[in-house]
Amino acid sequence: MSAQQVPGGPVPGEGVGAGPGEAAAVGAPRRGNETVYFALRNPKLLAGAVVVAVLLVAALAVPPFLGGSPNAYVGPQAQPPSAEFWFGTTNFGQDVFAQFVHGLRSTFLVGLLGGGIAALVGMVVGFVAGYRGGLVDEVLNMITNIVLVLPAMVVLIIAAAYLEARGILVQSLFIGLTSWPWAARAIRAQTLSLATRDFVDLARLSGRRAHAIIFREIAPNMSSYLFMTFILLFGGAILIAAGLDFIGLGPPQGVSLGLMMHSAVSWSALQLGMWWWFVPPGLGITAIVGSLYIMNVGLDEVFNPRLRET
Amino acid sequence: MWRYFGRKLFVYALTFFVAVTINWMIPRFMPGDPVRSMLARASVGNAEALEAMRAYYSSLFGLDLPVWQQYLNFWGSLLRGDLGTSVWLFPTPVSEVILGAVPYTLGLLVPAILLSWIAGNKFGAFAARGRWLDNTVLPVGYLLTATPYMWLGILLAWSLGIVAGIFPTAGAYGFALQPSLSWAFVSSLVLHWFLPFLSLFLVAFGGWAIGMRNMIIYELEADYSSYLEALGAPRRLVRRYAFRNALLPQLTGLALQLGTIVAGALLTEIVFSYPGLGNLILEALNNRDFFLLQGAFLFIVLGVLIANFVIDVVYVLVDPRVRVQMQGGAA
Amino acid sequence: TGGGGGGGGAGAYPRNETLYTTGTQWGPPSNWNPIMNWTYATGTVGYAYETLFLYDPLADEYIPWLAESGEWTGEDTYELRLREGVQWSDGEAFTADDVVFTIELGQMDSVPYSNLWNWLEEVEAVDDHTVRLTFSEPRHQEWANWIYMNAIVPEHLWADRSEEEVSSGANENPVGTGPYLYETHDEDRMVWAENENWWARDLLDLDVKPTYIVDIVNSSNDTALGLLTQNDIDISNNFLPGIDRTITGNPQITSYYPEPPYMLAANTAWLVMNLERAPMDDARFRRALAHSIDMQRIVEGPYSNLVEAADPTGLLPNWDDYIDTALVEEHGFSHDPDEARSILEEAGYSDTDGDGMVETPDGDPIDLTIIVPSGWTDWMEAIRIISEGAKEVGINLNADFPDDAALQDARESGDFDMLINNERQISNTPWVYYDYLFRLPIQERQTTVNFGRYENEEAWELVEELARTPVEDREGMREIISRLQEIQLTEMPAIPLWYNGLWSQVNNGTWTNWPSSAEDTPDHMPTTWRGYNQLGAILTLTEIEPAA
Amino acid sequence: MSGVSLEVSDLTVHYRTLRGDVHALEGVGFTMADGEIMGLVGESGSGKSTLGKSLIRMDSRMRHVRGTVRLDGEELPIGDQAAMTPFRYHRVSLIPQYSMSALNPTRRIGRMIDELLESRGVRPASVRAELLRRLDLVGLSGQVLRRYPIELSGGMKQRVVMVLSTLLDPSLLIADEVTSALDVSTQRAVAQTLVEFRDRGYLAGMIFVSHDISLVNQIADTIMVMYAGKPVEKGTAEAVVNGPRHPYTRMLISSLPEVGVTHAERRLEGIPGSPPGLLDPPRGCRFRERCPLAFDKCDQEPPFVEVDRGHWAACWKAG
Amino acid sequence: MLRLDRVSKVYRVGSFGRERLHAVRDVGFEVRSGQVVALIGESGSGKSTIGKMVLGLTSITGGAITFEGTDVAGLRGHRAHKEYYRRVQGVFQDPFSSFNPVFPADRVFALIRAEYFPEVGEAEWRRRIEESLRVVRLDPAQVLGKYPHQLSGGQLQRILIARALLLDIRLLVADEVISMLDASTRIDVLNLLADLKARGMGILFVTHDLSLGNYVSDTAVILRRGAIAESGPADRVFTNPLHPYTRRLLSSVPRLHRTWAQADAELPADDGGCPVHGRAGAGDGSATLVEVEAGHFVGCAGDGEGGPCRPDPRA
Ligand SMILES: Nc1ncnc2c1ncn2[C@@H]1O[C@H](COP(=O)(O)OP(=O)(O)OP(=O)(O)O)[C@@H](O)[C@H]1O
Ligand SMILES: Nc1ncnc2c1ncn2[C@@H]1O[C@H](COP(=O)(O)OP(=O)(O)OP(=O)(O)O)[C@@H](O)[C@H]1O
Ligand SMILES: [Mg+2]
Ligand SMILES: [Mg+2]
Ligand code: NI
Repeated sequence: MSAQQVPGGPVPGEGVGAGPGEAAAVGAPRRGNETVYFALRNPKLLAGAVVVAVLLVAALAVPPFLGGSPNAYVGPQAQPPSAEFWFGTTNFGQDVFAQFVHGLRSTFLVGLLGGGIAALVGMVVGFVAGYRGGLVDEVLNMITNIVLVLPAMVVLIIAAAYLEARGILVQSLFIGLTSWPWAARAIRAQTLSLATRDFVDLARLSGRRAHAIIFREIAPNMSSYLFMTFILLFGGAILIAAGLDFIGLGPPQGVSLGLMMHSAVSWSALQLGMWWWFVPPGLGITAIVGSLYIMNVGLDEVFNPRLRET
Repeated sequence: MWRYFGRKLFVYALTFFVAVTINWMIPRFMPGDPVRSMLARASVGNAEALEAMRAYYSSLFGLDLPVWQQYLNFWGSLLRGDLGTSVWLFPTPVSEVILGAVPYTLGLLVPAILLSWIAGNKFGAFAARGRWLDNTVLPVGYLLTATPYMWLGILLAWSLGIVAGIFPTAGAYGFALQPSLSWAFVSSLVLHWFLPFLSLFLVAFGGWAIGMRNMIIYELEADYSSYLEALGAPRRLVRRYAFRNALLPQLTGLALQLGTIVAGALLTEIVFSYPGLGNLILEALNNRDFFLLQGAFLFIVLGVLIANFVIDVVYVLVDPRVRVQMQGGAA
Repeated sequence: TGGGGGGGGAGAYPRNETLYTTGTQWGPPSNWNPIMNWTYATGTVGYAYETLFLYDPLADEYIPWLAESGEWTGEDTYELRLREGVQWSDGEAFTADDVVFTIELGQMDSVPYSNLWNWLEEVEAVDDHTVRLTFSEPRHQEWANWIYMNAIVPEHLWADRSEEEVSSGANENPVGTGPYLYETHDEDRMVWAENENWWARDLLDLDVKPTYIVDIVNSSNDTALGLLTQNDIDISNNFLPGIDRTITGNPQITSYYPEPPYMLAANTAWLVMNLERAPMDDARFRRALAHSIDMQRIVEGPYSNLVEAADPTGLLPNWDDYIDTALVEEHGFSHDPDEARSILEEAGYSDTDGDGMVETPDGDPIDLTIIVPSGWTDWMEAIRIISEGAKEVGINLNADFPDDAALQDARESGDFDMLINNERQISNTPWVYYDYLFRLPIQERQTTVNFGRYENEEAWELVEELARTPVEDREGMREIISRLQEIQLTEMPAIPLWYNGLWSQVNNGTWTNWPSSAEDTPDHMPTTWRGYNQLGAILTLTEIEPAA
Repeated sequence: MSGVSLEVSDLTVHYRTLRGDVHALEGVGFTMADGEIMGLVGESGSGKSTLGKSLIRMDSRMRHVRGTVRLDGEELPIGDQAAMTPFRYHRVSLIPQYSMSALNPTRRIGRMIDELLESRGVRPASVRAELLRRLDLVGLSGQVLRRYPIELSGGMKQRVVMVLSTLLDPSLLIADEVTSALDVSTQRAVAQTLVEFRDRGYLAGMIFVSHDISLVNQIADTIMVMYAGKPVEKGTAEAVVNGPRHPYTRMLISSLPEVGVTHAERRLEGIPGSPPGLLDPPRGCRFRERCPLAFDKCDQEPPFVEVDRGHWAACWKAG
Repeated sequence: MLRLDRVSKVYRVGSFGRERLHAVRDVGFEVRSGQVVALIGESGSGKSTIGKMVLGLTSITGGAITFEGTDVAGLRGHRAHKEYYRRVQGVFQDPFSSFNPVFPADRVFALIRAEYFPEVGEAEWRRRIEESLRVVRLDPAQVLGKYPHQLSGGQLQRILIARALLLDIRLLVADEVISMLDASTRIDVLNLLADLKARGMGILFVTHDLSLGNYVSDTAVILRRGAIAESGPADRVFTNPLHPYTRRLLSSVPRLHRTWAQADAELPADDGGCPVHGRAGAGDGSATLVEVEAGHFVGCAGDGEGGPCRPDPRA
């Protein structure tokens, strides 16, 4: 699984500091209609968005129609996909499809919360460190580096193992609190470069306060970048959560895609050839996260003319 | 330069300190008593006998001391390389348990990391700016990195292992074999290693390929590339330079990704019942073996820290820019 | 297929001489210390170390093993006659000193059987092969249990060991009297090789068939199932969901019974209620709850018929003999929601606020939680069903899955509503069960028994009486047990749910003639679980045959 | 200084953009004599860099619409990337504006130069001595070859690039804004070095792009002024600075303050208005909008004609 | 009005801030109302740093900056700064980076209004904007509501000045306001500065272009490595440069009607020695300035790092 499984590349602004994305942020002000123009014509962005949207709609709209608990024993045991049970049934006769759509829900939720918290922390730390500089920067940087080198997944395993309440919220919180460092670093680098821009000084000359400068002057310039960061964190959170669920450290109640894989494996679905039990959840995760990543490339191309196909 | 490393070392030391402290703290402030858990499995029907044993083992593990003293003792023994005794695999020292598992984990991780890094970078560089490759391979790469490690493992185990029967899906080598340098043993070792390796490799490969593809595009647009092209340098040379320069950020990426890949290896090991740290951690979890869990955690953190430091050093050695800056040379 | 079928190559164990087992060892083998009976490597007791007797629950008989015989020579004295001609694997002779030494080890607090000395006064070697014990309190049932449960260690090697070495030493070079010798171990396996000089060859004309035993460290169920179907292992003592389908589909794979429940029973899973809390303190409520449980659904659902619903007495099938059927007839229970509802109504539990759930007679709402450790998937499924059943009759009972450690803590301190527990295993006497249900006094922490904190002096008196009853006195035992059953069935301090199976499935590809319910096969326990070799499982190894 | 070395005629280059083609160069024609240093000046966006790029390497968005470029009588296949390659470096070379970042940061300079030379079919050893001599000329020791770019100061890098770019004695060197980031004193040194290179025959002709006409005037033999994608005037530096014919040139020159001139004494005036967009350039004279002399005829395009010996201008009133 | 008194600035640089960089050393001069002071020097000589210190954007390491009696370094808190900016404003070198690219250019006005004139009504505010735009000779209709990228550098630069005018400022710090502009628009902005000066505003005009410095300024301050090399009335400094550094700068300026060689020849003869210590050269380059003629100060030609003075080796 992949704790902050942020692919080496799409982490913008990492490395020597002048990674991809720099231009995206700094060259931000494309004319609005131009952005839309490119967005609508970017196959990567569109394809990714469509997949995510379809899964999101499935997660939000389908469960009410199914009614009842996704864990209820509704059908014959261990049936392959059929007209009645689209994704087949589990060892106990639970409807895999029902579990899948419910699982999608918690997957999105974890992504949103975990990614959101991580983005929030990353932003605050990154902005403050980058804008304030000096000792504040040093200290924040130190903290960032510490959290960065701690293998998040392993920390989470330890934490989750001793945790009494293992709800999806707690899980998201923990994921959020461990996966922000790279985002903070990237945002800090961006902020550093933006903070030297004259318009920041001009805002100070206009009597603006520091927080207003950060959030009303600097942040809007990085909006596309921040959005992309959030997408990556979102995907990363989903993957971490799936990993935790898979080793049985997920929320014990309810369903999630990781938990489905966990159940499938612990009830010998592989040996019994019940592929319909373990393929959909993994596919769901891959589809969501993969589509997010691909959307991210698309966005990068939209915001950053240098990357466009020529 | 030394100051740079000194500072790096300081950060790592601090990280280690924090990690150790967190690690020490968590089990002690959470409910449950490791000794009770351990003895819960003892078929001691008699409560008195059990109570006597509990007292005995608690003092054996030093759990009856004041908290601050436990903390100091923890550091003390840690510095002596003593990670305590495993509760689950009593009375094996934790360090011994871990050392038994580490070769397997490293055997998976090191080749997976290195090969995926090398192959991914080569491939990414190859795909970049090739219209056809870029558009087909790129999404595949992204899907690969988006694949949960364990799921890829499950798919591989099921398809190539169970259905096709080509590869074994459990253990490190055939159960009939004894470690030796024989062909049978080595081939069995490799067969068992292959699928877990492959699933780690594939996921990481996707990430590196994409990372490289993105990096090299920037490098190909860099000023020095344009200059070379304007002077009519062949594309080969330009790409070679770009590749080398793009590789450097990828090296930092490697440091950043280590934790993730390690986590991936843990999950993969669980899927393939590979006798490495991953399975150890899972069992330590299931058996409430705090000491083993802590040990494994520390070991991994230490490993990641060391690897990070090595990458830092390598980075400085291969990138003249950083080196010069650190020597306070001209900017 | 894992090279499992290998052979030929250097360092390989010939497949047809090797028995592959799994299901006992949950981690790398870590010690071979028979004193640490919860953690020693598979086979440490049984393969290497041996006990004075074996007890075969299927036949309900004690089999003299290192001892030739043992009998109560007086009210408080017991004399053991040891077998002559037994040798430790280092060549030393096995003598009465070894037995005396082993029993005296119990004077160390950290030795699990230290409580033996609460009622044992003295142990002495009368001669080289006779040991005499003098008890302060003759607890026959417990002593009968002790003599087959605890392995004898060699005095000549252990005499100098400190308490730490005895209680927590790894004992890396196990020197025992048993049929196997330590060969090697690795992260994921434990290997034993046959002891050519095993005493039972000559003295009992017994012979263990496999030259090597390779015990494979447990991985997932899934892996075990895969290894089993591919004949990479011969016997798996794992709980393998779906094995029923494999057994029906693959004639080479068998279990003890060819049809449900497939497995022998190993222990009873109890629904433990906290009797210190309302409304669980009300026997009528407990009874109603018992009627609400749809055991059939649990058995067919999560267990796919791999287990059997427990008898209302909770006594394992091998104790059938002790079940007072008349009592069961009168006080037993079964899934019957209507009955449950009417019991509740009679007892004054009714739905006064119209939420569909009953309130206590005092009108307090009921909101109960039943817990099992998170990750114990079969139990998790089971309590989901129990909670559904309870809700159906109007009891607001919800399932929750705390972490195992938290659960243990709650269980011991009495901070829970309900939980499932299966502490006590199959053994020579139902006394262990009643000790489990009724033990007094209630401690601040109830570590192993009476988690529900049921207080009934009368019942406890009976249990103590039972403890002192000689094991040969069947009638006396039956009588006491019958009285205990009455208390249990009417008071219901805990509700027996189902019998957990002695999970065991074998592949007959390499070794055949495994124990089974069929006529012409041996009847021993087909398992490698710790503590089961003493229950006759070791004999299984003398009965299996290489496949043709 | 004899003979025509560069002959550009009717060169038209567009940038492809979403909104259509940007007519960055429109019908540009001029000639350069052998050994001539031509200064190219004009407002930002007038097409100076585009012209420079067209002559050596078009980027992927540029489209060669029409027109020819002949270097020493041989036509340059400027629209064809592959066919241009043999000419690059050997015949046409470039000193880019970004000299500071033009060197591969992770290669030692000497090695990079060797690799580049080898890839262009030149044995590094054969030019080694010359390389060292020229480095020496610009005040660098051979040591720099063993350094990484970051170890050199900006000025040193600039000099290395100058030497490297001219190492193969190209017929035409394009220097695009090479000094705009420099201090006046460094700027002077660099400019003078380029002249010296020409004098020593390291390069046969040079187009020196700058927006600072005073600087160009210091070193150029001829000056070409561009406006909105077209040359408006070309002549000897002398003639253009002292006797500008095109009103744009005239206004440009008169808006330059010189040391000594103060606001109090003489208030200078800029050129009102701004240049036309090139997406859809106006017909006729492109300067018409801002030109004080504009009259009816200006809605026809004025030809770029020789108004004096060696002095061309594109204005109906220039005659 | 504005007074700098032995102002210095030390930056901590290097990998870990261990090294110190004296960006400004002991600089002192004065800007009076209705006066333009040109701050001239090479890149890195500390011009912008001085500008930023005056604007309170950078802390002062040593010395004092006082504006109409208030100590700029002593400004504490947001409110005090705000009041200071009511009277002192700045315009920066790069007009494109002075605007937040994601917002319309007139947001700079909105900011001023939000912070300083929240009470002013919409119509009145608009009137004020239009008025100040007209002062900088911009057509309000052409620039209001446009995004920065839709406007030219000259327009943007003038918007910035208009913005400062909204505040009724007494001092304007103009940091290289023209270096990014085309020659044709440059002069317009310069003329505008001259007009403002005529209205009584004090201007600190930072530039590296000597010809431009001379065009509008009354006083010229030549900076070298953070220290003043020469200062005095603009015409004196330009016609009679005494410091070798000033001379070198002047001789390097490309002029339209003189070649470099001619310019070299025209410079008043240089005796090749230190203007303070003479040919022998004994000073250490510290910033003791000598007044050579009324208001015309010149510093030692030492290397500024404590080395003895000698004619600048780079000349
Ligand atoms: N990549 C491009 N895509 C579209 N238009 C472009 C591109 N590059 C330049 N242009 C346009 O082409 C015209 C000429 O640009 P060019 O860069 O040649 O001007 P320049 O004279 O070099 O200006 P400067 O002095 O600012 O460098 C301008 O109108 C510019 O906007
Ligand atoms: N924030 C900073 N941190 C460290 N050093 C700085 C900082 N800002 C400027 N410097 C250094 O201080 C010195 C003076 O810089 P300053 O920007 O004042 O020069 P300048 O005269 O304005 O140059 P330019 O003409 O290039 O704008 C330079 O060496 C510069 O590198
Ligand atoms: Mg240009
Ligand atoms: Mg500056
Ligand atoms: Ni001097």
